[in-house]
Amino acid sequence: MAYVDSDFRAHYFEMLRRKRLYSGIVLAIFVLLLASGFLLANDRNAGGFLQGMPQVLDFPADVVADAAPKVAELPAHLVTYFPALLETVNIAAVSTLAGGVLAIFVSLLSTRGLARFPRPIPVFRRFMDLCRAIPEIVIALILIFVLGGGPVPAMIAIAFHTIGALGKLFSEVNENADLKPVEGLSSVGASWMQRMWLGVVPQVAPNWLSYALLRFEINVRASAILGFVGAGGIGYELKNTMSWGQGKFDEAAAIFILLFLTIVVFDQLSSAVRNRLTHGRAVL
Amino acid sequence: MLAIEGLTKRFGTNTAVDAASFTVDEPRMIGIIGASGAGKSTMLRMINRLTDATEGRVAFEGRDVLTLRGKARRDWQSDCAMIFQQFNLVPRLDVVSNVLHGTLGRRSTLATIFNLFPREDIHRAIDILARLGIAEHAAKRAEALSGGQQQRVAIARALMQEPKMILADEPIASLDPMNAQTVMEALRRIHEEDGRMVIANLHTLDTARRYCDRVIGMRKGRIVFDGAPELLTTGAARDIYGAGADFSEEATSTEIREREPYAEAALRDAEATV
Amino acid sequence: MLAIEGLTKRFGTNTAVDAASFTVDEPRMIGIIGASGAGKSTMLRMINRLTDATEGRVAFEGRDVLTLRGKARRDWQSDCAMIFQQFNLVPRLDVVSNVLHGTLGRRSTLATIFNLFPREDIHRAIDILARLGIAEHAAKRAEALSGGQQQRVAIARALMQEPKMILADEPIASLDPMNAQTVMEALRRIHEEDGRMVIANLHTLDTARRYCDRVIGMRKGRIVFDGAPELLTTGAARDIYGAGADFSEEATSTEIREREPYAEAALRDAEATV
Amino acid sequence: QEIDGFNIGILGGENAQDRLNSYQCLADYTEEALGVDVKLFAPADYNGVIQGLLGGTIDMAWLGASAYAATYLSDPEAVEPVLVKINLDGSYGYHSIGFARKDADIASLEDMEGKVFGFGDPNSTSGYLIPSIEIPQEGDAITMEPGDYFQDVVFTGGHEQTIVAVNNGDIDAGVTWADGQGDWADGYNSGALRKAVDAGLVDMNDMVEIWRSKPIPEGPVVLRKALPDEVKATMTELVDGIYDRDQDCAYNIAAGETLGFDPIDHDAYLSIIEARKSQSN
Amino acid sequence: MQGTASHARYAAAEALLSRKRLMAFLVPGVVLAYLVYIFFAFDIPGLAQRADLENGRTLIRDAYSYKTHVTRDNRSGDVSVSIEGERKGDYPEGTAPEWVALGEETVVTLPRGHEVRFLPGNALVYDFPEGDPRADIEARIEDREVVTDIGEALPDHVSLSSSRLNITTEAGRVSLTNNRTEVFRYFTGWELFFFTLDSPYHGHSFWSIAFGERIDSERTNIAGAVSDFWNNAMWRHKDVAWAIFETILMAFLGTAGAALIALPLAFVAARNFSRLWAARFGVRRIFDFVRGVDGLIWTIVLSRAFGPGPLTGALAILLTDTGTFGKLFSETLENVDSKQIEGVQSTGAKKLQRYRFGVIPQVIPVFLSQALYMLESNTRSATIIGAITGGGIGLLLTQAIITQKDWEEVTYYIVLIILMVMFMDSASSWLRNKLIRGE
Ligand SMILES: Nc1ncnc2c1ncn2[C@@H]1O[C@H](COP(=O)(O)OP(=O)(O)OP(=O)(O)O)[C@@H](O)[C@H]1O
Ligand SMILES: Nc1ncnc2c1ncn2[C@@H]1O[C@H](COP(=O)(O)OP(=O)(O)OP(=O)(O)O)[C@@H](O)[C@H]1O
Ligand SMILES: [Mg+2]
Ligand SMILES: [Mg+2]
Repeated sequence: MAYVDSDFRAHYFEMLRRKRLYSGIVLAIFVLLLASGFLLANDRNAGGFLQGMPQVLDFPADVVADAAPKVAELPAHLVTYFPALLETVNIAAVSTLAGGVLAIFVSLLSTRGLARFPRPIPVFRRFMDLCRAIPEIVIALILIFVLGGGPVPAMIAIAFHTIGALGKLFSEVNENADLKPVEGLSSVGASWMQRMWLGVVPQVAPNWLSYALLRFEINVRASAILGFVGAGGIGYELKNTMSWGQGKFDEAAAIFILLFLTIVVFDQLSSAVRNRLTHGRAVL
Repeated sequence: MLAIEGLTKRFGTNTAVDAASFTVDEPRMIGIIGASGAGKSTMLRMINRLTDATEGRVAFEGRDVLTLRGKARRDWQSDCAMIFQQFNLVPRLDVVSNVLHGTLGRRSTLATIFNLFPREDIHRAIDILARLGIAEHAAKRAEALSGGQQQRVAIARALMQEPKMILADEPIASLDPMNAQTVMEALRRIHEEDGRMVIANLHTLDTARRYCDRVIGMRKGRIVFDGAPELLTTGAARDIYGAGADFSEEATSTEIREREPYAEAALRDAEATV
Repeated sequence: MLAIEGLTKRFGTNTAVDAASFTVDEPRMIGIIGASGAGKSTMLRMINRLTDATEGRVAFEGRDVLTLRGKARRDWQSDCAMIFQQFNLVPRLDVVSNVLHGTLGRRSTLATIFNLFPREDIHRAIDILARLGIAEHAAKRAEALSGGQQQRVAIARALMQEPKMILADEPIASLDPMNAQTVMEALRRIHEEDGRMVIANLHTLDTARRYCDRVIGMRKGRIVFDGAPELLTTGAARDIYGAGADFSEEATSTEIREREPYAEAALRDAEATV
Repeated sequence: QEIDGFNIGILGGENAQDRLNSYQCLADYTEEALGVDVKLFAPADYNGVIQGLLGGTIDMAWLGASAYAATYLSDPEAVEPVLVKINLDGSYGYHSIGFARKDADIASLEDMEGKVFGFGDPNSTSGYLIPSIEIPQEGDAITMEPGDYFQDVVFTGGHEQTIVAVNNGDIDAGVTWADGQGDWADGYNSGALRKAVDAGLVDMNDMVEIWRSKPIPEGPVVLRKALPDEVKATMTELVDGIYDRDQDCAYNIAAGETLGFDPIDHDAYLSIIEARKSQSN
Repeated sequence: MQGTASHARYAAAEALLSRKRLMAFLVPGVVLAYLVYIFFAFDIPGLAQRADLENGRTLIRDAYSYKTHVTRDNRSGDVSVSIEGERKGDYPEGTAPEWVALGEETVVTLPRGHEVRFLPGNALVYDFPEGDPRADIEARIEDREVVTDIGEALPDHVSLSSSRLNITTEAGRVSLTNNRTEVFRYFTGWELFFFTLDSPYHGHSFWSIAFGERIDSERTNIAGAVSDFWNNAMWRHKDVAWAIFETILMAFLGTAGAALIALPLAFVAARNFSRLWAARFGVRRIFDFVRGVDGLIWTIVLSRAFGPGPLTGALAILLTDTGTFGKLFSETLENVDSKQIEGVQSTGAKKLQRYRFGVIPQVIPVFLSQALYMLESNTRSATIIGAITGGGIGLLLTQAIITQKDWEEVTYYIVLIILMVMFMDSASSWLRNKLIRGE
């Protein structure tokens, strides 16, 4: 037993050396990329990082200075802009709903073992990749051109992106679904819809719901942003008041407060529900 | 009533079931035994049409099972219930719903999706559960039940289909002996009381001997034994399991008696070292 | 060398260990047995100072263990190695690194943070692994090993500490019988060859009998038995496990011999029904 | 006092890249004159340039009058106007033009009752500030409150978007800028309409003019006040003389025919600043 | 078995199923009601009427075709030909493609037998082919007014006022004003994508450039072609490449910076690592705040301090992501496996060593994978942020869309953006596999 094959030692030291080397190289590359990237960006920017740092708070200070004396009008502004906020939330909700439902189908059709037709699985997967890769703003801008401004282009754009984003997450969930119940249902002569609805959905629905809530939260933000390019909602109002600048910062502040509260509320709400879904009793 | 002829399944170059043939003339309780990989599961899955056969014929009361398509195939599946080793229930759904799934083949997709099961089906489901002694768990989720109870739910689902035949793929392999007994007895009782044919894959000789009227032995995809349980001598078992002369029946038993010599050896070792 | 006096741990109103006292005069291999929740783990964790005791005293070679703070406490932990049921290794790190963690208490923080372990430590780690028969896995990740191998890595980590005492909390509970034997034998050998004290929580009587010089039985936090394994009669075991007259030793055994009567009963029943 | 770089901000109107290309000649001259690195920035809207000027990261820009007023109101010490573009007839004003589609049967603001009216960018003088003040003065009933006289009042985001939106019928009428000289059919001599016509975006036969503002002073070229005096002088001189030096470059910078630039000061914009104040809360 | 017991069971089972049935109808019912509300709130019925399919058609046509302008300056009488009417697409003075015959009388041949002739005296003739029911059109400028031979009733393809004539047919478009006579002819493809007209390589095949004789005596073919392609003034490949790079740069700097900042803060925010309730609460609220304010708004806020440019965009991403990472990381930390830490602790390890060996090895792969996932998603955010202020490909894209004329460029940018995001997606999952699976 005292005899130790020196190969094991040599082998281990060799591995140790290689690992240190690799992690050293990876670290060096990362630091190099970060540093050179920063310097480059700093150089291409109008203002440098160091000169800018002391002024970071200037803009918020301006906003506060303008809004503070008019704080009495704040509640009125909140009321004025509430419908716009509602529109933003509606855009997010509809697009999450529509995108989510389509994502369910696409994800089922692109999961091995569940797909109705096994052959076109790669087609559906590429389709999801494509949906994910196109930024919402691109679709929204084009649709605004064709359909005119308003909430519908934003809704379609976000829904389209949602199909891709949720479709991918859903199919990951589906892949982990237990196929035994599905087989059990096959053996009684159930159709594809029945197998999916009764065999798969009960297993995966809590996870789907949890991801959909997360997406909803992201979509609220996305729909606010699309307002910046003319897709309606609170983002549009925010952009107009923000760019007016001095004189309308009180309205900007009101809108900002609305938007921020909404995002925080939905964030907290969705993480509370998700926690319940994953840890506690499920709803289905 | 069931005639199987030259049933064959090939996965690539591997022949899982190799020209299996047998006929059953009246409802019987049949046990299929064989080593792991012998092709038992594949055979049952082909009969139920969960897996497509490569070659051969399965005829049941004049129906040419293997050529059925679409609705006809689903009708056949609803006549030919299947019970699985892992129960294959929907774990998050309640027990009654799982049992009601037995009627899916007969009901419209839309109605079932909205949970519209006829009242009499629900009553019948409860009756079946009561018959199997688990009616009090009707409202629980399937996953909340013990293995033996879950398997009985699976049997209830099978009965709900009002099948002409029940296929059971190692129904007691994941159960402890106590539950295994309950489940095998339930199957036997169904066979006797309802007169339904039961074909069960079993992995232990003693279970097959105890509960079946007829035993089919498979080895490497072929049927190598077919006869009454009494004919299943140690020699026959050796053929089925492909074991040498050192084969002892206990090797296939669920009782893990073989660990004893080992433990004793360990004790001796330990004493030697101390 | 080890003296425990009135050691008590209360979690809220629940007393996990209740005034436990015993002394050990020379390096021994001691088994602690008891039903689940008896307080075995809590006791070992208090000795290692992973958990703080509520009351009592632990003295080891004159050190008042429970009052140690900071560096002294860490030194004690490094003298008193611990082995866990779930191995508690770092699964993503390689085996040698895991073993080297045994030296953390002695080496400077800075060096170890950058993974700089002395070369001779590495050699010693590999020697220990070789002694436990797993040197060939030295470069693998811990998670890539089987349970028994992982537990031996944990033992290697313990040995790396050069401890005066090894505490093992159900070291074989998550292992299959084959691996369990290897691990218990390794512990026994370490005890014998190196003369280190070993205290092991065990959940089966036979293992305790086979490997230990002395057995301590706990029940509801109290020590209810303390003596040589030979004194551990069925009556004593009944006291420890709080079982009634129907207690049979097999209930705690890993060998599933008790299933036999049961299977026979089933057979009788089955014959009756058929 | 030394500077280590000079940043020029350019406002919207074209493809970002086209804008950068149009100003490249000015950047080259500046580099030559100042001997430092010159960078061009083309943010997406007025606000980007205004923030740059206020924060001191942009040194020079050609602002609209309203954008200058916004900058001034935020920080009077940030920038000073130095030059203004001169039209072909020597004036330095232009107009906000209200227009609609001919086939929509809208000939004047009276016909706009209950219709949708569109502004451009809130920081634009002709696209928002002036019309939002002058249009309500055209009739007692007219206000800019959405849903009051007009069915809705929207911001399209910019001059180009307004023209396209009117042409598409998304909105019934909008305002944009033009010098008001030359032919309507050409979209006048210079301005957003002319650019749209040149680009083939609209056919002026389809459009009618429904309103025209009083002359609006052309926006100033501004320099950051904190710049060293000699830099300010050099740059003023450079831009002032650009028409004599390089007519093509002057055309590029001025977005159309011009006679070059003339000096101007803060007082020219007092009325605009007042107008802007009146529109603020 | 038929007794009260079984009746009670029937009732219970029926109640259970009718509850489920209710849910099965209630949930879709609520969703449907909501959708009906949205249908009217978003004025979907009015959408059909607002939608301008002509715009859609223009967009699609422009996406794969380009037009060439043949322009006569009516004051000087000079005729010029240029692609997309842009200066960089001009044919050199006096030259023209083969379908334009320059001369005293300029003849422009359009497809399908249509023809336009510029006559002296600021006049033009549009000739329809034989058999076309439409009458030929003659027009000219007299006293600064458009005069034509078209009668009172204007055909569909003509728009006319005293100052402007427009003819639009399937073959092309003609306009006549005081100042200009213009013909537009449409072609399929992205013209000048590789080389502009002033490049000697224009019109040469790939083969003849790569292997043929030297085209420009000054440079080798490959070097010359690459440089002319790279500096193509029409498509500006160089600037586009820089814009893409700038976008990725913003995403990379933002993500990496945020991960580095969030790492230590996450320990403060994690329940099992931070004793100080107040610190934990404070850090968490900061995370919520920077995350809740979107990157876009940060861009506006930061542009005061840093001005326009990629750094501002990167910092905006950094701020938002610090919040996101902080939340993700601290959740990961709260879920660490305590067995490993305990194992290390039982050897007498110090606190720092416990973190180093008990915590870091299990969380680093998770953090890394989260960061790489965000990198891909931030590439998209960087596009959007760039569109609003920062720069990069997003700015090019939105500006091209807003000016609504260069749809082929829009298409080009969209294709590039999709490729870029897909590339970042696969790059990040490749890295994930490399760094996490194999060491
Ligand atoms: N889907 C499949 N693809 C490829 N080979 C398969 C497949 N299913 C089964 N096989 C192969 O067919 C052979 C028979 O398998 P089968 O599952 O029918 O055996 P079995 O008798 O049921 O064994 P066990 O007792 O392990 O369940 C085996 O060699 C198996 O590997
Ligand atoms: N961290 C804790 N907090 C509260 N109660 C605890 C804690 N750890 C243990 N207990 C309680 O203390 C009692 C003794 O637990 P302990 O884990 O020591 O038992 P054990 O003999 O090791 O049992 P097992 O065989 O299940 O490991 C149990 O009642 C347990 O619930
Ligand atoms: Mg099988
Ligand atoms: Mg324990």
